[in-house]
Amino acid sequence: MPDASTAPTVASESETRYSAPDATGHFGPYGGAFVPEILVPVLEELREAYAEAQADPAFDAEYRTLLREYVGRPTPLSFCDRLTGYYGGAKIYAKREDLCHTGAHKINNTIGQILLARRMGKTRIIAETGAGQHGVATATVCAKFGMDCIVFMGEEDMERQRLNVERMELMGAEVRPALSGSRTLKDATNEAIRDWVSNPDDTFYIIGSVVGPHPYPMMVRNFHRVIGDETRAQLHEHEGRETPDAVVACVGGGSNAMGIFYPYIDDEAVRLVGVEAAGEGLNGRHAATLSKGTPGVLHGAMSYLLQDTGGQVEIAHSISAGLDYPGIGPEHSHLKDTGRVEYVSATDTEAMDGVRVLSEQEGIIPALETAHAMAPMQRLAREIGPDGIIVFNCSGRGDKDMQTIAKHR
Amino acid sequence: MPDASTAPTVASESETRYSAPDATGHFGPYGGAFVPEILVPVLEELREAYAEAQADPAFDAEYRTLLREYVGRPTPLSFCDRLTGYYGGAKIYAKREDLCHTGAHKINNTIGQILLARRMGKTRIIAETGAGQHGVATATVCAKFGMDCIVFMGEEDMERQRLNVERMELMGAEVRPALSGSRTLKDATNEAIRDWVSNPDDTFYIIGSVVGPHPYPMMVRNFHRVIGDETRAQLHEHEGRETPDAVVACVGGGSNAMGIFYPYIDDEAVRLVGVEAAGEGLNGRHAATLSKGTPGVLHGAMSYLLQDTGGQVEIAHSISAGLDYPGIGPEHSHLKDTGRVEYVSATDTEAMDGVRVLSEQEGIIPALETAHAMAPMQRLAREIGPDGIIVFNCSGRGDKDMQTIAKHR
Amino acid sequence: MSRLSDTLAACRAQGTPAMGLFTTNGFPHPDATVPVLHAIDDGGADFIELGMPFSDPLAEGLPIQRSSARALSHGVQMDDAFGTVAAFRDDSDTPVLLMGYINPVLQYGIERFCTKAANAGVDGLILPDVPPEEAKLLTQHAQTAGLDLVFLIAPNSSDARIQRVDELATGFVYAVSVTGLTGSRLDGRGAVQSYLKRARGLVTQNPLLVGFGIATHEDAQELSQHTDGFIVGSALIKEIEACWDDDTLSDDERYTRIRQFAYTLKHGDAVAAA
Amino acid sequence: MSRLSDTLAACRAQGTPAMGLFTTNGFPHPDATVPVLHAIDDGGADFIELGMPFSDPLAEGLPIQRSSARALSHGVQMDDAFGTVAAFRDDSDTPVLLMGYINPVLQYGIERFCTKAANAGVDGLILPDVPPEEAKLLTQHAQTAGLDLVFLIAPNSSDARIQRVDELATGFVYAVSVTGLTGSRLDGRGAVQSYLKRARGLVTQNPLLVGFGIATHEDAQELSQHTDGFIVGSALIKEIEACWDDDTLSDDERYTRIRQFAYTLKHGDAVAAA
Ligand SMILES: Cc1ncc(COP(=O)(O)O)c(C=O)c1O
Ligand SMILES: Cc1ncc(COP(=O)(O)O)c(C=O)c1O
Repeated sequence: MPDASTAPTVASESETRYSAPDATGHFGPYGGAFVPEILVPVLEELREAYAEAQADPAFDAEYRTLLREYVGRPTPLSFCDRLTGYYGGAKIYAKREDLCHTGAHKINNTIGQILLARRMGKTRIIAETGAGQHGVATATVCAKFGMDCIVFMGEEDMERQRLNVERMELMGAEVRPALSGSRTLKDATNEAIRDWVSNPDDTFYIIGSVVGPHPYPMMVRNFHRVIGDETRAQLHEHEGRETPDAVVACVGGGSNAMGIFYPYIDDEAVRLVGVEAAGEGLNGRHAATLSKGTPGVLHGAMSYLLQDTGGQVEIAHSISAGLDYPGIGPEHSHLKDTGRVEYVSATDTEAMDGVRVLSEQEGIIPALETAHAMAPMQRLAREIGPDGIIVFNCSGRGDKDMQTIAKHR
Repeated sequence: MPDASTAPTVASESETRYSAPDATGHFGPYGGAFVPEILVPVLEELREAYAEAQADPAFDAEYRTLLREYVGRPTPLSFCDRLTGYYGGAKIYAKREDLCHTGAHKINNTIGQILLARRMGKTRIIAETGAGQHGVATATVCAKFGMDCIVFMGEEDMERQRLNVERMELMGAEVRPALSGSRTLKDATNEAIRDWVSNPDDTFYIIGSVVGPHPYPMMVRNFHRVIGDETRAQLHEHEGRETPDAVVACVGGGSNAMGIFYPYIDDEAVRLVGVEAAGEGLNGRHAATLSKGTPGVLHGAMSYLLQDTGGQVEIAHSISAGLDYPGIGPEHSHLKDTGRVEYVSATDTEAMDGVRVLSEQEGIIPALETAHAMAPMQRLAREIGPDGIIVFNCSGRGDKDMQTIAKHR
Repeated sequence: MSRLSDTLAACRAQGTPAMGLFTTNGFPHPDATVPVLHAIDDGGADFIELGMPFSDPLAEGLPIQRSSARALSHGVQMDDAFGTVAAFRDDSDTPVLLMGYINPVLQYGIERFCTKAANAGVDGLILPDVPPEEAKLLTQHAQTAGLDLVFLIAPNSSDARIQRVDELATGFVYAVSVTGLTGSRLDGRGAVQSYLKRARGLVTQNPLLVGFGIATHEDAQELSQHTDGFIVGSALIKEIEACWDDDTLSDDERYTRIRQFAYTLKHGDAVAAA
Repeated sequence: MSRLSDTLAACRAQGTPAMGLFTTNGFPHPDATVPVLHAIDDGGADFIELGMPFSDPLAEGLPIQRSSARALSHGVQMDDAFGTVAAFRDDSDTPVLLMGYINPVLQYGIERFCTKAANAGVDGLILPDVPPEEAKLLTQHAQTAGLDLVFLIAPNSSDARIQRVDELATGFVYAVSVTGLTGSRLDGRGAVQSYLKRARGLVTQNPLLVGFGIATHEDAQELSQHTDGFIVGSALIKEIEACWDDDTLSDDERYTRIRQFAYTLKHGDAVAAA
């Protein structure tokens, strides 16, 4: 069992560029591929196909064309003048992933993966979804590419997120209820993996965050790094410098955070801040995996995990369905242990405050997930001061959450 | 009373560029400013301020910066390969206004008008809204600019579109129920005008379509022409030509249609096709103002109008709240009479078909308004043939309509 | 000189402000409109504005909106307005203006409308959503039919504009007292007076009457200091509503109350029992 | 040579396929597990796989998922598995392997887990979510404790991979019969046979056993043609479920039926009455 105290320390800044994961998909002690034997050759095939695709300029070109002409990239980097005034410190910019087609960053990844699926000759796509955002992003690219699509979704979540179920079905996807366990995202993921184990030949599993067995955490991160790459270029246009003083993002599985952090990871002067969901508080029901979890294996990778002392996975809680997951991407576990990223948490109440502030000050109604990223903003803005710059990843829009927001307002 | 048979014919193509409206805001016999005396000087002030702003490069620069950095322009021009195959004729492109911040083209205009309001020293913004899209777009820019915002909305619509009410309130706007008449958009507009008459000094009325008294139809069109201007440039990139064979847009008040038509209006080889809402059918309850209405005056302008023989305004019906309006922008009346634009209509059922087709073929769930634009697509695609190109204005996304769509699916 | 002009000139000659009273055709009920006109005529109206109901009366406050909706609910049509005026004309020479929005007039046909109105005994027109800039639709036909065409000015009208309106208007110039709707509360009196005084100096071709928000004899007296008279609408509409909504009153009692209301507006005290 | 290896060697020597039977610790109830183990032991199991329940058993079909959930609902812990094996060991030398997911093992501490398991009388481990690539966590500790470490192969495993698994595995190599979950229906027999025949040729260091989807004696016989034995899990779990869900049965009747079930799996006919 990995032990935080023996984890490798961050590479000496003078020399080494960050290069995780290693060839076997480990980020320090985390990651790997803890999967049934049936999936071992399937993952091997995927790793090879992905490596080939990465080396093929035509793949990159098609991916980028779709991002530009279909998804709507580059998304803007919006200067938030009123928010800056409100917090009274550093200049605050929002990276506007909420403007992506389907309303969140998730589609950067589903575009990448479906191109890979097509390249590998797969015709049947499966995915897991919690709130439905990744399910919608997957159903979307399946419609666009004319592929069969089955989305696993906890029965409980299907009821809570009825409209996203309708959206997926409207685009021709089958939404299959996960009836096992807690009937939420964790169980939907189990069902997706079970389906994959049963249909390894024709099926491509589009995972929705930087989780799962190698190569997913690396691959999903790479498909999202466009967020951070664009941010660098856009910040340079605005401010004449590519690096802000801090980058803030919410962390569920951790894909939007890795997408914006990764291109800054070697810039050690840039503070990277991840915000987990503290739900009703760290001593109540929550989803703060890094703050309160311990290393373990779920869904194919070693990472921090919310679990009981017997190693049974615990049920997470967050007002935000997209953060309501007891696991986290292994790279985040690594970055926590190395100290490269600061992880903090935000309660449901703080997230609702974040929704209100961003709505009232900037006319941007964020997703509940995104709203968590506002929690440390005042402290950071003041610590960094008016000469500094903070960028936060506005990972999605709040339309999907209006019912929840209205109930808690 | 204007009479279609005596309307001016289209200018001879060799000579004259389209130049409507004239200095008094008339598009042929339509338009003008049929308003209470109190509003005459207010509109005069607005016309002058707008003319000055138009001549001021700083105004244009700020407007364009906001469109780029806040709204997310340019919106993509997406080639719809599967839709093209589905209809089996001309190549079809979608101009992706659905990717604008707040989910529809409406915000192009509210950005322009709020800049004008600020320039004029106004501090209190009013707007009317039907489905809530324009209300949301107005509340958004008011939050962004820190202005007071009152949105009038029919009491009936407030119930039907509860989530949009929540969105506006979340951004700090007051949504005031219009209790008079049919308690829908028409009456909300009456209430907004009444408020304006009562508060002409400090209040700026942000009208949501190419309707209302001069200079609104012209001004709103101009704030939306960016849609067509971008389309020209983007189509040139894709196809080496700026002009498609046809441009299709839905028409409620007519702003998204004017935005994409206007930059093509002198290219007489480009067919411009506007699609009105035929509701339950042209012999039932509908909102097909140009097909079934007669010229009249509502909300300050002469234009086609749904009315009874006594000149009382009739209640429109469409499955799409944003097209559910008995009037239409005066420029459309003019373009109908001159024959420059072909106007057709689509029933509620055809709109639902449009939602399905676009969702299944392209992974784009359109707004119900937008979906009307799909109705003539098969006929046009075949008439124009595989060597030709059609662009349709994908004016908004369908998230706001999921409840209605789910009910009718 | 028109009958309306003659009447206003006569008031001026007597040194009393002319009183115009507004009610809506078909309100509170089609059968009641002619008797109501007689009641206000008997109560002392120097001229009458008869409202043509419209579905979307955008310059009106709630009372006149309600009266319009109530009239429309009875299926009132444009021809009924002509019928009302013609019936009234059988027994009275008091000038009557038709007031309303342009759209029903457009649908009726402007020329036909003007002819029929004149034939019915109508003296003039007030169309609050037709400012001078849009009036070319009407002017010729109104003139041909011998109808006065009243235009409005407002507190925010410039001097030049007031002069322009005065040139175009016939019958009188209608000074809207407040920047607001019919039935609005009057603004601070000082501002209203200085505006009316300014208008008085600029309106030279026509009598100048003030309206909007006048609810009492005292309001009327005060606002008539710088004008040739005043117009009351919403206050009368509310009185009619109150009478007809009160089931304990007989129709005779209602008409008496309306006559009394008009008299009191004009004279400040109650009329001697009829 | 371990007890497990000895047992499998003995079966081979007798020319009968070895039968491994799987059930879950704490299922159907913690008190029933040891008697169930004896029943299957008596029924003819050559070795036993005892499942350690886990909240998220992602390679399992519904029956084993249900058994796992049922066990967890009774609050079963890791130490209970050691207790079960120790109690079983009091009366039987039949080899027992613990089967389960890595996470509860990790939480328990791998070294501690191996030591305690060995002390309780456990013979080996099967951890289906730990493929050879991730096994370095375990191998040293298992070896030190004297526990066999079984690895799996599947129809889509390459020849090279099967050889590699064979090199790493101790006890036996577990050939998953189908690309699917435990309890899956068996694929077309031809495909399964040619895969097992291929595996037979590649697995040279260890006995080769087949599992997943075997529900009857006939299945077992057929799939054992090219292997040293077979493993049955879901079918037994379903039988246990059926017995314990039937309120009309006494516990004695239940254990008898389970023993009978095991016997029939192995021999194809019913055991003579006990
Ligand atoms: C808008 C948004 N942000 C963030 C997340 C959390 O996922 P991740 O941590 O992978 O970015 C989600 C998940 O649904 C989401 O929809
Ligand atoms: C997406 C969308 N398209 C079209 C319309 C119709 O308005 P217009 O005809 O002014 O474009 C609306 C109005 O709400 C809308 O929301």
